[in-house]
Amino acid sequence: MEIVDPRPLLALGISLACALLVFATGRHYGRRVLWSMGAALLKFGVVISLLPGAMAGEVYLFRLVEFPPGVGIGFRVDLMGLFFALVSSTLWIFTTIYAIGYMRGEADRAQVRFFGFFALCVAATVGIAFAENLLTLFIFYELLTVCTYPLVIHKETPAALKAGRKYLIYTLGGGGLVLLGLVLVQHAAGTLSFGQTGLLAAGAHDGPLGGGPLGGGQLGLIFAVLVLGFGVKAAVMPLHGWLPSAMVAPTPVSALLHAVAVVKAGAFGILRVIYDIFGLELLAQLNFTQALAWLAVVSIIGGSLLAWRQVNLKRRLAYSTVSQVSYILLAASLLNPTATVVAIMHLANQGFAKITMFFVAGAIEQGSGRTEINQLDGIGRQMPWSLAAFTVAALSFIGVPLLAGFLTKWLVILGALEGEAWWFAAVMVISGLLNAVYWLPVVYRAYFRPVTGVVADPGWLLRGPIIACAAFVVLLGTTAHFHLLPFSVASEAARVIWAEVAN
Amino acid sequence: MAAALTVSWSALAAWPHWLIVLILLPLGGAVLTPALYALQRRLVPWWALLVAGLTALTVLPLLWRLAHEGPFSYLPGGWARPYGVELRFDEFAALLAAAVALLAPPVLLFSRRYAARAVPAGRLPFYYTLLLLNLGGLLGLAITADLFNLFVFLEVVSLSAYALVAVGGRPVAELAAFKYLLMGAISSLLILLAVGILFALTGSLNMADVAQRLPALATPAALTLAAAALLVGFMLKAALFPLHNWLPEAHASAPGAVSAVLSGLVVKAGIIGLVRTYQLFAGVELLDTANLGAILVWLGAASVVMGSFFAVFQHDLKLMLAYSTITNIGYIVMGWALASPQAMLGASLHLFNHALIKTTLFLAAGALIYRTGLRTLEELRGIGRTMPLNCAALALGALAIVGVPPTAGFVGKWFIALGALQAGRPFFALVVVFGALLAAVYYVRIINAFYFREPEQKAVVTAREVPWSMLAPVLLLALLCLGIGLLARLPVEFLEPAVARLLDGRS
Amino acid sequence: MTQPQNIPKIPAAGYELPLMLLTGLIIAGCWALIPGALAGRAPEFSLLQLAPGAWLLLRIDPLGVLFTATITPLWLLALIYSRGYIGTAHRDRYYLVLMLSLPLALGVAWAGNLLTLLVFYELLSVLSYLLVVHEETPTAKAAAAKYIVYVLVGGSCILLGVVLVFYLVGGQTFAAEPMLHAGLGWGYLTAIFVTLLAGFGVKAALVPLHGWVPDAHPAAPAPFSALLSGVLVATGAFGIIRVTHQVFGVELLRELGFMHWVSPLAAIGVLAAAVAAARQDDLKRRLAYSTISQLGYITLAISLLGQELLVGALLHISNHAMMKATLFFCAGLLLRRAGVRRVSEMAGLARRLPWTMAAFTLAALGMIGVPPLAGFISKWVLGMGTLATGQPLYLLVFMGGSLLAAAYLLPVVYIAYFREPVEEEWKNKAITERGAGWMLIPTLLAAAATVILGVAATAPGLPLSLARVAVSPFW
Amino acid sequence: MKKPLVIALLILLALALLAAMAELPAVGQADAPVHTHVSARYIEQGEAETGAHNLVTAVLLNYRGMDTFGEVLVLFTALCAGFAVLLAAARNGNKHYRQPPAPQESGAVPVIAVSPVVSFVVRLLAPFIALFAAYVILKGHLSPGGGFQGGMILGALFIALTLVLGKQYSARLLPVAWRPWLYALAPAAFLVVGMIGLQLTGYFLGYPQEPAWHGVREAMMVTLEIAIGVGGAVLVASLFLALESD
Amino acid sequence: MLPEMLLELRPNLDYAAVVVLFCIGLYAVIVKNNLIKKLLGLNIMETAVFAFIVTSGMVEGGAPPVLGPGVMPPLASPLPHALILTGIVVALATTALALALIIRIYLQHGTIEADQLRELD
Repeated sequence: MEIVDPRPLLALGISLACALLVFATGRHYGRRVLWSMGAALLKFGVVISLLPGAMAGEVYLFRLVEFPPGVGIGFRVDLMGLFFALVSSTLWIFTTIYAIGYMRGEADRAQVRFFGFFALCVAATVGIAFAENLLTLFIFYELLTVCTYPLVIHKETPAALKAGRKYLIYTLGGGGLVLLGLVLVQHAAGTLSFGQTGLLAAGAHDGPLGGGPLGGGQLGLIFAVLVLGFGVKAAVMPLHGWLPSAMVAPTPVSALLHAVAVVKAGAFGILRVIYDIFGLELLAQLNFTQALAWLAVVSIIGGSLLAWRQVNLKRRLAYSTVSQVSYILLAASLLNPTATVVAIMHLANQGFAKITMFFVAGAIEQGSGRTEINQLDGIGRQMPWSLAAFTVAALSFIGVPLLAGFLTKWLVILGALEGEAWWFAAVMVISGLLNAVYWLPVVYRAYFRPVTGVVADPGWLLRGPIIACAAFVVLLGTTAHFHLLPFSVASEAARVIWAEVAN
Repeated sequence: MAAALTVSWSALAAWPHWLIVLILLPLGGAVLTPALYALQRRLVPWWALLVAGLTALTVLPLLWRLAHEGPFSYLPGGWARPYGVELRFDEFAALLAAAVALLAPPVLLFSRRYAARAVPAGRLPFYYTLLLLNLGGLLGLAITADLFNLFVFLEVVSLSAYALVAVGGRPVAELAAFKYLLMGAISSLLILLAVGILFALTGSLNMADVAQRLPALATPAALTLAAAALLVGFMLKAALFPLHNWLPEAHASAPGAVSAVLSGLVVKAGIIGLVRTYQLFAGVELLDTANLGAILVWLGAASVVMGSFFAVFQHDLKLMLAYSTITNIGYIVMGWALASPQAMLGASLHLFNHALIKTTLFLAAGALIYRTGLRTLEELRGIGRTMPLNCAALALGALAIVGVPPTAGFVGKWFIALGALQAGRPFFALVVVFGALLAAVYYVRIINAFYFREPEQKAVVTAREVPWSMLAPVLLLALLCLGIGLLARLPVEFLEPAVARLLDGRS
Repeated sequence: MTQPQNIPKIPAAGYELPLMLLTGLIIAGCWALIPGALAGRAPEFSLLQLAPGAWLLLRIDPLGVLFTATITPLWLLALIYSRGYIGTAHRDRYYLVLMLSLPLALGVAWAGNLLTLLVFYELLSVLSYLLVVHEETPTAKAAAAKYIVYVLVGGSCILLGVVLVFYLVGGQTFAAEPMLHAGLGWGYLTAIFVTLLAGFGVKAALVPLHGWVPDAHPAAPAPFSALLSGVLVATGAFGIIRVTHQVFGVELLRELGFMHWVSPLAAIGVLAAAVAAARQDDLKRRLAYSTISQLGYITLAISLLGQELLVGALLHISNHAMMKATLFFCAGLLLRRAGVRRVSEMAGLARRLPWTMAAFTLAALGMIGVPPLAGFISKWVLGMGTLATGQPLYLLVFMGGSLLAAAYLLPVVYIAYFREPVEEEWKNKAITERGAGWMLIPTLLAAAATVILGVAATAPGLPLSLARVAVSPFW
Repeated sequence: MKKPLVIALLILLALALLAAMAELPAVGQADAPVHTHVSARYIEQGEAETGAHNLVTAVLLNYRGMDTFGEVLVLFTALCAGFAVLLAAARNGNKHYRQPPAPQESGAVPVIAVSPVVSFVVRLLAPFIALFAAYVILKGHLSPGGGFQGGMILGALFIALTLVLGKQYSARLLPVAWRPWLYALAPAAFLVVGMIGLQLTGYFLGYPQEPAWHGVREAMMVTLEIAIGVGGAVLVASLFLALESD
Repeated sequence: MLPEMLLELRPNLDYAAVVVLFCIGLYAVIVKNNLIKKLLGLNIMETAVFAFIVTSGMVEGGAPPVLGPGVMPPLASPLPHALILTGIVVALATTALALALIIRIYLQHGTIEADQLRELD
């Protein structure tokens, strides 16, 4: 049931307005904080207000403008998008609080830029989540790229500028591929709108000026182009180089990159490609997802192995993201209902756990200036709350039951088995162990090595979000059967996707 | 009310002489400018602006009539075709006319303060005269349906353009102008030669008449030569790779407002010429138009890539923009030569949109130079803080020229890429995307330097926004870059029948 | 020889007594379940849904009740013992984890399905890390690291197996009827069996997977070593029972013949670990190998698939827990009171630590299987069971194991009682049991339990009867 | 290195051109399209339709009046372009533009010492030359000749006089206040005549064909001829003066 | 092929002169170093094109298209002449502007040799 409703636009508009207000009046600390927090809460309210209806099967549509005929900007709230929007808007709240605490010492100008572009990034993320068609998705995807850049180079050091350049080269390259894919899809399908079981599934349509029939090779090309394009942001293994470099940015930015927006946007894009552009039926015939699955496997294992080798905490976190986000791709490529659930669900699982860890890393750096793992001796006793949260997140990644990560692992393995691909199940197990191999030593150090040096109290502005996010990790792992909580949303989204196939 | 409005519009548009008024206005205005200067020199900029504004208004009834009746002709002197000179307002003429009408007033408004500083005082009246002549010439060139008349108006455009490059008096500019002149003169000669050959072959100069008579001929070499001479001639005018090397210096060293006109509009004269060439030879079976098309497609693609490639390595802001023009001309030519409906549609759209965007960019760049006197990215670092509005306009223009949806730059590239696929040549879709990426690279450099670097030059730190009469046109155009993109379905629907007609004529 | 410690008075933390009372209540609660279990009742409680169809579910069946009834008293004993043993360093953490691990162990015992078993088992294992590493000496850290690696790998195997089962038959509750059937295909069944057996086998110190045991036991504090050997290792064995009898079922296993591979493995474990134990000088290491050997008994018994054998295995779980706890308590006393770790240093200690060595001797004899002590009962049932299933060859293994147990435990007793002490080394030191009441009482209680479990073995409510009830549904 | 390459390329170009030329209708062939299509009508009806005996003039001013309008615009453009390039750049006060380096040799036009003989001859011939120019201009639509040709003669006369008599004199010949109007004369005349045509015939640059209006037609054409002539003359003269200005 | 072409060209031999002229002009434009000479080359090219167009309007034994007593057809086509008249004006304009630019360049740089100007950049 499709309903025209301006709320998607409103959600986007709140973030945009926040950005504008911050840019305009943000030199004043109070206003900056007020706008950012107000917008974060308001937007969360708007997004969550969409949830009950969406769970009841309503789809909210809002077409903004159509510039070339058939190509336009529009918003459409389906459950998958809503889930992504919910994750990002929830995380925005926490990140905002954290950032207020974290950036306290910075110059006003830097803060204005930070909060302004941060709001823009979040706006772009909502745009991606609620995009009605591939073009809208692409626009906001690129907006995200552009708006993240000032954040990446926030410190304006040579290293930051270099990282920013690398980031841009990678992501713009990826954006180019997506653009190419966009053109190919438009040509092949004659439309870009989501909300049908596979744009390309219907075969050859007539475009505005006539199109042509599709062959397997063309479809393969489209798939490869789009997946690689989105894969850059999702930090799929050969294309992951920007992610560790971008770690020079301040912690809230890393949180944004890894949890709130950027990496997720890539993964979400791939989900859209699989579920909306190709559609499950078409992909089931085509077998492309095998390749994607192996790509994901390479990332999962490779990312972990590389993370193991890092001695810098944030870099280790970065490579861990490479590994973790590919869970989503692996799950999505398995093409069965269970895996679909987890492909969506892991957006939240990875987000909350990873943001916890980044927050902690940031708090440590802020409090003591320590960035290397071997400097963390005894920090668990000096920052008990933070490191407890860190441990929870680490255990979640390892896949300890009752935490969010276990759910992921469980469902991906189940999905792999349903897909008759036991080797992916083995991969998941190995990945869990690898996570243990590189996270537990950190935890161990923090708790069992003698205390060295002093650590300043991070303060509740930092500690609060850390604890809250860790609590979310537990919550995600234990609230699967509660209506309107994340898991039920994810599984309802998956159900809808598969129900369309069944029809 | 609406009905009454419609009726009065159609009555207004039905007046037959709008088409000739369209060119007489700017040309007549130009003719009187030096005299006006002698009488009341302060009025000259306003006079030029008035003329441009009236010209722009004149375009409206023409567009209205075109949209409702399709292409129509005007016969000066009343001589029936092919005995006299025919003026014809079709969609392609309308594109260029609309671009001129839209861009001339902002450029002239911008010029009032800008030229007062950038152009030596004694040359000022001639600056305005030449600008108006240039615009009028462009309009004439767009609407003429006669081969020789096209040549004449092309000369008006070219001569004024050469002089405008040098009008600022910079030594570099004078050299560049001479180089431009030499290349332009050769291209004009080639075009004249082709006109001569076509005349010798058909005994006619009216384009439609010639096009009708050409297929009956059995002279492949002569036809090929005529087509080749026209193509090379217009390619030179349009600065298509590898005939581009006069352009960057000329466009970069000219005063800002002139660069805007040259890059935005004057190179489009070459494109219109290519369109006309295509229309002439579309029906000729002896001539393998597919082969010519293939060459042009590759040249267009090469332009796209090479233009961007060179631009990436530039430090001078205006040189970057100039190389970017080569790239965009490449898009347009490529789109045309792909000869599929969508590609042609895209090329036509881009013709107009590029004019708009590049004008925005050059005006904004001109404003920066006006305030700081600095030209390179390194020197201009941090200018985004002291001239935020102007730089915002530049950034918006940059986004548009990269082709970020939903700006104006996107639509054209979108259809060109789709058209490449439609023509079964996906490689060129790739070129479109790759070109956009390269463009993103160097425009990002600009934005990066302006916004994210600390200012180093004193002129940058002490700069402030330009006066409103310069800022307003820049901002207006920047907003249009966005607005035209959002409203792109209007031109698309407007142009689709024209493209279809053109392709029908071929088959 | 480590320096005998000067028996410091450990200040009370204040919360020991409430904890003991709490544990006592828990024990009472567990015991209160026995009558219901004897009547064959198995109530179920759903806790939480983790994933669609994957519930956390408790099912208090006789098997679980038997397990909890046996192990919960050990916690009380360990708590009391800890009051005397654990110093102030990291004490809060120690108690916190110890008390947290009790409900987790209950969860393992009462787990109503494989997922729940996995969840509690994993949490218990991970949590135990903090107890193994408690002393934070380099050896403790190394041992703990080894432990966590084994546990995580094992846990991952279990996870795989659990998901496989879930995938094939859904989130079934443990019941008399086995979950799997032959129709699922040999490949899947093999995969499930291998993963689950390997996973639980790690904990149960199944021989090729036993590597962490000899390191973790000596490194852990004595009261926790007792729990480790008595309970945690037993959870592995418990898991294996759940897998073999409730996931696969005897019939299916016989059909598949997997056990032909497991039994020899377990048998080798029994003998080889016993031999290895005899070669250890470190007492706790020796006891650790003993644990491997004894768990071998249990695994072997399970793998032979006989009703009596399973009863014997269950019986041996509880008996072994009690005896091994006694032994480790004694080892702890020796360490704290005499500063002695090594068997060779124990010469003549019985004169100074008479109660300790008496308890040790009792437990050692029980271990060897001397009637009428607890060990005898379980070994008797095992032996009878072996004969009943018609595999007398393995009877020899059991007997060999006992003999070897004598070989590695009796020398300890002998040295302590009869070898002359090296006077110069310790005669002037205050090696005494005075003031060690907190440690001594649980030791003696455990030793007494060894006797009671032997003498009154057939009393209703004690392990034998419970085990028979628990096992009966499987046949 | 460069020259042989260029020559080789040019030979190739020449061959291509020759190949094309060979296909053109033979030179002078009376039934070529050039003669049978449009020209035929000019020749057959040109005089009747335009009133010009010189058919070239008929084509220039009537049939293809727009081209000639363009032509005068080109002239005007060239004039403005010349001014825009030549007028003193040094006089602008903008610090951002580099001052041109001081010319190494003084003056663009060397001062020529004019001999009295030349001076006398030029002065003597000047009226006659001017008369001849007027003749060429006015006679153009009847016989060979025309505005532009006459204008060039007039312009040449002006240059000669300036050289001989000096700049002061040129200002009297071509008063400064008039100059901008003279620049505009030719195109403006086209505009006016075109508009009159519009009024009379309904077409821009249309000429009334009714016999009663023949006089008007004649007047219009003569006006244009004069305007073109003056325009050409002014172009040559003004550029010459501008060259000298710097 | 070449002789055949020449044979075909025979009636159009006039045009061959045009081609030669055109190439000479182009040669000068490309090769000559002096800007004035380049300009002269351009003028030669222009002349070639004008000659070509005028030639095409010629008719065998025809009179100039100026009517009058005794003028009998065939007449040469008047159209090319008209075109060329305009063309000449254009050429004049271009040349004038080019000369003006050359003067400026000379004033600014002190040279009009292309290679020296390149070095100045």
